[in-house]
Amino acid sequence: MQLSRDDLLQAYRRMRLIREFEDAVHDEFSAGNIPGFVHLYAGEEASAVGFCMHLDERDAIASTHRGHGHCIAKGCDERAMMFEIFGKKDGLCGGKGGSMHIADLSKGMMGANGIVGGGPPLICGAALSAKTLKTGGVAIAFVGDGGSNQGTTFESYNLAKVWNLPAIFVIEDNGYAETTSSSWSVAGSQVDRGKGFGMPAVQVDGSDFFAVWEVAREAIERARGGGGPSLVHVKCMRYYGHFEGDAATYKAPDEVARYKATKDPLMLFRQRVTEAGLLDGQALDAIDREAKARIEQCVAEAKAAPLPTEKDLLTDVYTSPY
Amino acid sequence: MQLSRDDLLQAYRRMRLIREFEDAVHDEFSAGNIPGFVHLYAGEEASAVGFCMHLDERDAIASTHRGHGHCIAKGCDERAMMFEIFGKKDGLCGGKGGSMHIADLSKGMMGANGIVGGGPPLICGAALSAKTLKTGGVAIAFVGDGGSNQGTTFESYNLAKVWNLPAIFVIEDNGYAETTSSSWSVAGSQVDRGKGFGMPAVQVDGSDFFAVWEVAREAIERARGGGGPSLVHVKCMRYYGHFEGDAATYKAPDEVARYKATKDPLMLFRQRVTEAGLLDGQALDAIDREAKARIEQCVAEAKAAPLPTEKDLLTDVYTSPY
Amino acid sequence: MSKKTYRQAINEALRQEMERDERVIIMGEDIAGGLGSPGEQDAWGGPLGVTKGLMPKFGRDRVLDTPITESGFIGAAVGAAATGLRPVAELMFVDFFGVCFDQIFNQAAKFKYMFGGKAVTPVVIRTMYGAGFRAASQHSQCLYPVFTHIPGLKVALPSNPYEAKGLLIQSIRDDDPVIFFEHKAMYDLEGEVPDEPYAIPFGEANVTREGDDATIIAFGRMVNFANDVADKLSKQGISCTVVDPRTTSPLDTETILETAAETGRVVVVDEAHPRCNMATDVAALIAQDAFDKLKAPIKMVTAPHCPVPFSPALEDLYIPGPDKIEAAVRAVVGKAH
Amino acid sequence: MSKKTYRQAINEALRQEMERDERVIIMGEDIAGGLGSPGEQDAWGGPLGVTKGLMPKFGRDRVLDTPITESGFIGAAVGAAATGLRPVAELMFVDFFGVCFDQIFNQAAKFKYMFGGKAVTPVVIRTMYGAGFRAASQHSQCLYPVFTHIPGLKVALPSNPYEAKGLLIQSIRDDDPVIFFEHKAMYDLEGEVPDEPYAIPFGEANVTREGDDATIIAFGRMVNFANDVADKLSKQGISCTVVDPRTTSPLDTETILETAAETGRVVVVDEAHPRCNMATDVAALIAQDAFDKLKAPIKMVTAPHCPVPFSPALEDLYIPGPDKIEAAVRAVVGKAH
Ligand SMILES: Cc1ncc(C[n+]2csc(CCOP(=O)(O)OP(=O)(O)O)c2C)c(N)n1
Ligand SMILES: Cc1ncc(C[n+]2csc(CCOP(=O)(O)OP(=O)(O)O)c2C)c(N)n1
Ligand SMILES: [Mg+2]
Ligand SMILES: [Mg+2]
Repeated sequence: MQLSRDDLLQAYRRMRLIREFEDAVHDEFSAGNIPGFVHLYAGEEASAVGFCMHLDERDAIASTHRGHGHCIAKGCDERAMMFEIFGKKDGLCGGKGGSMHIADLSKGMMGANGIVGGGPPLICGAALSAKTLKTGGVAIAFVGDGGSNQGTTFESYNLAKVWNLPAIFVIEDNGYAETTSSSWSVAGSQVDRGKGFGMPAVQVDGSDFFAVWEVAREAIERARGGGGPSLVHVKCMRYYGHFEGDAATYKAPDEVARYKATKDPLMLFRQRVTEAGLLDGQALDAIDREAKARIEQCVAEAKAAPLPTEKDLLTDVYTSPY
Repeated sequence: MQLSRDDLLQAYRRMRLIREFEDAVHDEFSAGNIPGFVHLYAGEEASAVGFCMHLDERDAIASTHRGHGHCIAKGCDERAMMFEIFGKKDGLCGGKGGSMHIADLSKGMMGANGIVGGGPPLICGAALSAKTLKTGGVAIAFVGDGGSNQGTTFESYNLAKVWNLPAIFVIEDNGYAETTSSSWSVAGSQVDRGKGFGMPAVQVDGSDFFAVWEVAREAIERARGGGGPSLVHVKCMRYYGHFEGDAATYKAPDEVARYKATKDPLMLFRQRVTEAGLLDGQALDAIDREAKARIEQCVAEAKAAPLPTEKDLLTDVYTSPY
Repeated sequence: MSKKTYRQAINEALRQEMERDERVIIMGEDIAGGLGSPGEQDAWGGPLGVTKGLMPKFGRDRVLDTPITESGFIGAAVGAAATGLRPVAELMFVDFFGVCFDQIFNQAAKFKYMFGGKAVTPVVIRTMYGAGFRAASQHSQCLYPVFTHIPGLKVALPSNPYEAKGLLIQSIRDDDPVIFFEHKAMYDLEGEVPDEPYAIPFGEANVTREGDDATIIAFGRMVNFANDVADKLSKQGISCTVVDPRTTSPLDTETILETAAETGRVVVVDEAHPRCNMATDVAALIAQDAFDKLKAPIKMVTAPHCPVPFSPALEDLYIPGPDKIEAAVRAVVGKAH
Repeated sequence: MSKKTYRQAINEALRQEMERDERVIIMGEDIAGGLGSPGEQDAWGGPLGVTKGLMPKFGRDRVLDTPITESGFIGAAVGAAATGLRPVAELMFVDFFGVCFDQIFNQAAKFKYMFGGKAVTPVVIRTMYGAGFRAASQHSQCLYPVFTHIPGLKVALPSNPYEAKGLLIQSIRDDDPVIFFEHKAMYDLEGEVPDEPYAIPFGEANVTREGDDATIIAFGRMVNFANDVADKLSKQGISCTVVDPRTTSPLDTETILETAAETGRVVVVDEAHPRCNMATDVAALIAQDAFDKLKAPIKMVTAPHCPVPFSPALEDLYIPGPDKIEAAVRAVVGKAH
């Protein structure tokens, strides 16, 4: 174990912040306060945080339509994120992007993406920048099980390998692409596919932060050391519907409840660190309270914040003169 | 060996016809009589013929930009093909398609394709038709080593597998995509990639007609029997440049000459069948002469044939009223 | 005849055509739903429920859920169409065409021509378009101008439930590749729709209002805005003709030119991005072929040249709504009114 | 200043910008060639030799050959542009955009807007377009109208070697995604090209001929045909203004409207498919904003609504050549001449 006490607190704080953020967005959406297509990451926190704990400002990630968790894990400001999701002028993207395009390039977060499979090629580019500019950076594409079938994803595997890029492909397999089971849609296996492209590839249990953290460490170290790309297949569970409004009737009735009761990543983390005497329950409780308060504050402020106006409509289309 | 004497004669005839066709097109192009982008199949004959010998009118194939060989192997009329390549009105496609789009759907030949990776999705469709209409047909996509990296190809592997389609993907690896070596551009291996999608996948020596014919038989029988898709990796050699006009300086100077001397598929076929006493040299010589005469006649007629005219320009855009 | 929503009209067209012709199959991501999953099957019937009920009726052999591989399955639909089936594939949002357009514009659209007439490719691609859903830049575009640009494709833009059913049935019976655009903000729109199957021929515009002062040519959802504006203005003494071309390819140039000539004052309304779009297409047509009848500059009402913004505050400004159409009509009819 | 071909002008622009700025890299299929192969390296320098010599000079770290994975490497160029490099990617033929357009139009074009202004994506995509090469339907299209349609993209269409060098340098220095269209039939065209680097600003049209009787607005290769026609007609007493907009996005609407107003008789020439193309875009603009100055119907000269045929006999009829342009000019100037 190479995680310091601070690391552990940080990991738990990030995961809890994601959970609170998503729960709050769910409530606000249900109350009719948030418009559009919103996809929540609750349940998958250990994946985003397990990987992003190893990253710093040299590194880039590309996310999916289910991007809030990756944003928070990579250090985006949760307040500006909440503003964004409410479509407010001071949102992380000025209210122009919304949940599906939430991004902060200054933090190396290259965006949630409305296009399934949109991220992997971009990450090859970020990895190419790191390699060419010799920054020592790595780049990670988070991809869903559904996105793992998109041609762009496979092309990126091959490109990353033949260019020997510091890239990592993280397949977050929550069992479903919308309503469709990954047990049906994914022929072969993620690990065998990765190996078919000559990449190291492993599967890991996404409920276990420590297991994720460890495979992430290996893959990221390999990439940083010039050892090229890897694939990691993370098995996990999403707690809410595909998008807000989806009742997820295609799942087994007790599927999510059973997972929450036995495999919730935050719960398992707490168990593990308290049983091992690494952190005490009170420190974790404090984080829980802080995170809850912080998100409540973000929501309250986001609701009160001003909307963009007509003069914002046509800005930000081009950088150079048009 | 389940090939009858007639089968053997037929196989040799088809291969020889392809070789003569391509040599003639090469000469005519060099003489400035044929315009456009022309890609020749000479050297790879055993692949097209080894597979197409197992096919009949229920079956479909999709080809690549290097399509003449697949056309002839699937039974397209070589005279109309030659007319097409000369851009004549009575060409297989009325002169509108040319070498890169040569096709005859009535023969199950779904077209050469100017788009690398264009064929595999189409073949999933032909296989779906066969499955849905219960024709017993199978569908084969021929793909180059370069095309094997295109996202559309990988998507088709997955789709064929999850839909359990009677589809076969034949990777014709002639070592190069234009100037770029497949030893560089293809990460991992074709066979491992196929297996990564849960498909049976094998490699075969494309200079050996009999070896190709045998793996083709297996894959096609499996598909016809409802056993789903397969991948076959055929190692082969193209004798001419990437397209006509390319001097192929990126190859080793003696690469093609050595292959021709030791591994030419027609030469090896002849050796094998004569040594085994299955056919005598005279029968093969007769085929050689016939093929040569036939192609000479095609060229002569194509040259003399009329061009399309203004009234042909706007026909064939739509089928139903526009 | 009974009141049906746009969603129901589309569903009914699919059902009736699948009943009529066994070769009609449909495919797309989650168009049934629940495949391989332990819970409810036909769980969604498409992300907005348009194809709900078809899988239970026709079975999974004719209602095919797909992996997320648009090139793969749309190409498969094209290949199947060229080999005997009549597939209707769903490209969930037209914004996704960038991952699969090759199979549409280089393959399906060109087979007939490239193969010298010896191909028939009766494939339909149903797809959602348009703004108003707070779905942001990658799920709100129109993009039908891009498809209209391509020879070999046909493009239908139904403006209400009646048009939706009739045009979809024609799309399926048509022997050419047809792109059928469904505006996501119209699924709940109701209208009278005959229960029996009927086909609306392509390339025949529908004149929804007749007037003397100006001609409004509008596309898709915009037809409804144009009708509203015409109704409002007619009470104020400005009478407008409204033309719904129904299909952008083929385009009923005759009706457009005639109705433009009748009033001499033309407004073209297009929700798409403003450059190289249907507004320019129709305005240019008129400027070339009915120029002598024009009494005023042609006015185009379109979205501005920017991506579709997420924030409702901005998206509402983005959409070319009734106010902008009304202003344009007032501008072309001039001081007189 | 010395005579250079269009090919050389492009090569020189790339070389000079790569010398100037280490962040400029180039990538594409066989843009060097021979990678992994036993024979000659830099074997091709692109399929038509445009990038020849750059790899030996700048090495394989800055001149990257790619596998045939356009989504992959064009997306990588976009991602690299968003993270500090200034990549110039080659999409060999624009006809291939259908396998990778998402990375261009949904990613590169929209980053800036979707991310609230906090992205800069200085990527250039060089691509070949146009008919005349007997390359048939899938290697001969123009398609720049599709790119012009998309907000967030810029589109350059150099009409000769001088324009090619100056516009490419501007493309590379520009901070927005630029699609740079090279007409494959112009690579051997010669012209005077300064040896030193220079940038031609976007959105500034070039008036290549001045006249009183008609205004011809033409794009890309068509500018040369238009110049030839103008020269021929001037000897016959018909004097034409010829406008080369140079970029279709941004478009120099001011010069177009002014020159259209000056003669009142307009011909727009566009090699692209006729629907929703630049001819309609410009004709509509004029019909809206310079209507009162028009003395005759606007004429559009474009390719017909069909795929590009292979046979030279047909392709020559397909291309909107000088004859058609001349006929259109004669038609707009009318009997008088
Ligand atoms: C190219 C493309 N195709 C389809 C969609 C519609 N879509 C959005 S999310 C989704 C399912 C994605 O599943 P997965 O990759 O497993 O991610 P998850 O939602 O499970 O996190 C689909 C089909 C899209 N946005 N983009
Ligand atoms: C989508 C696309 N990208 C690039 C090209 C240009 N191109 C034509 S053939 C070719 C090489 C193909 O190599 P391979 O698949 O190995 O086939 P081979 O030529 O060796 O038979 C390339 C890059 C194309 N036609 N289509
Ligand atoms: Mg999933
Ligand atoms: Mg090859």
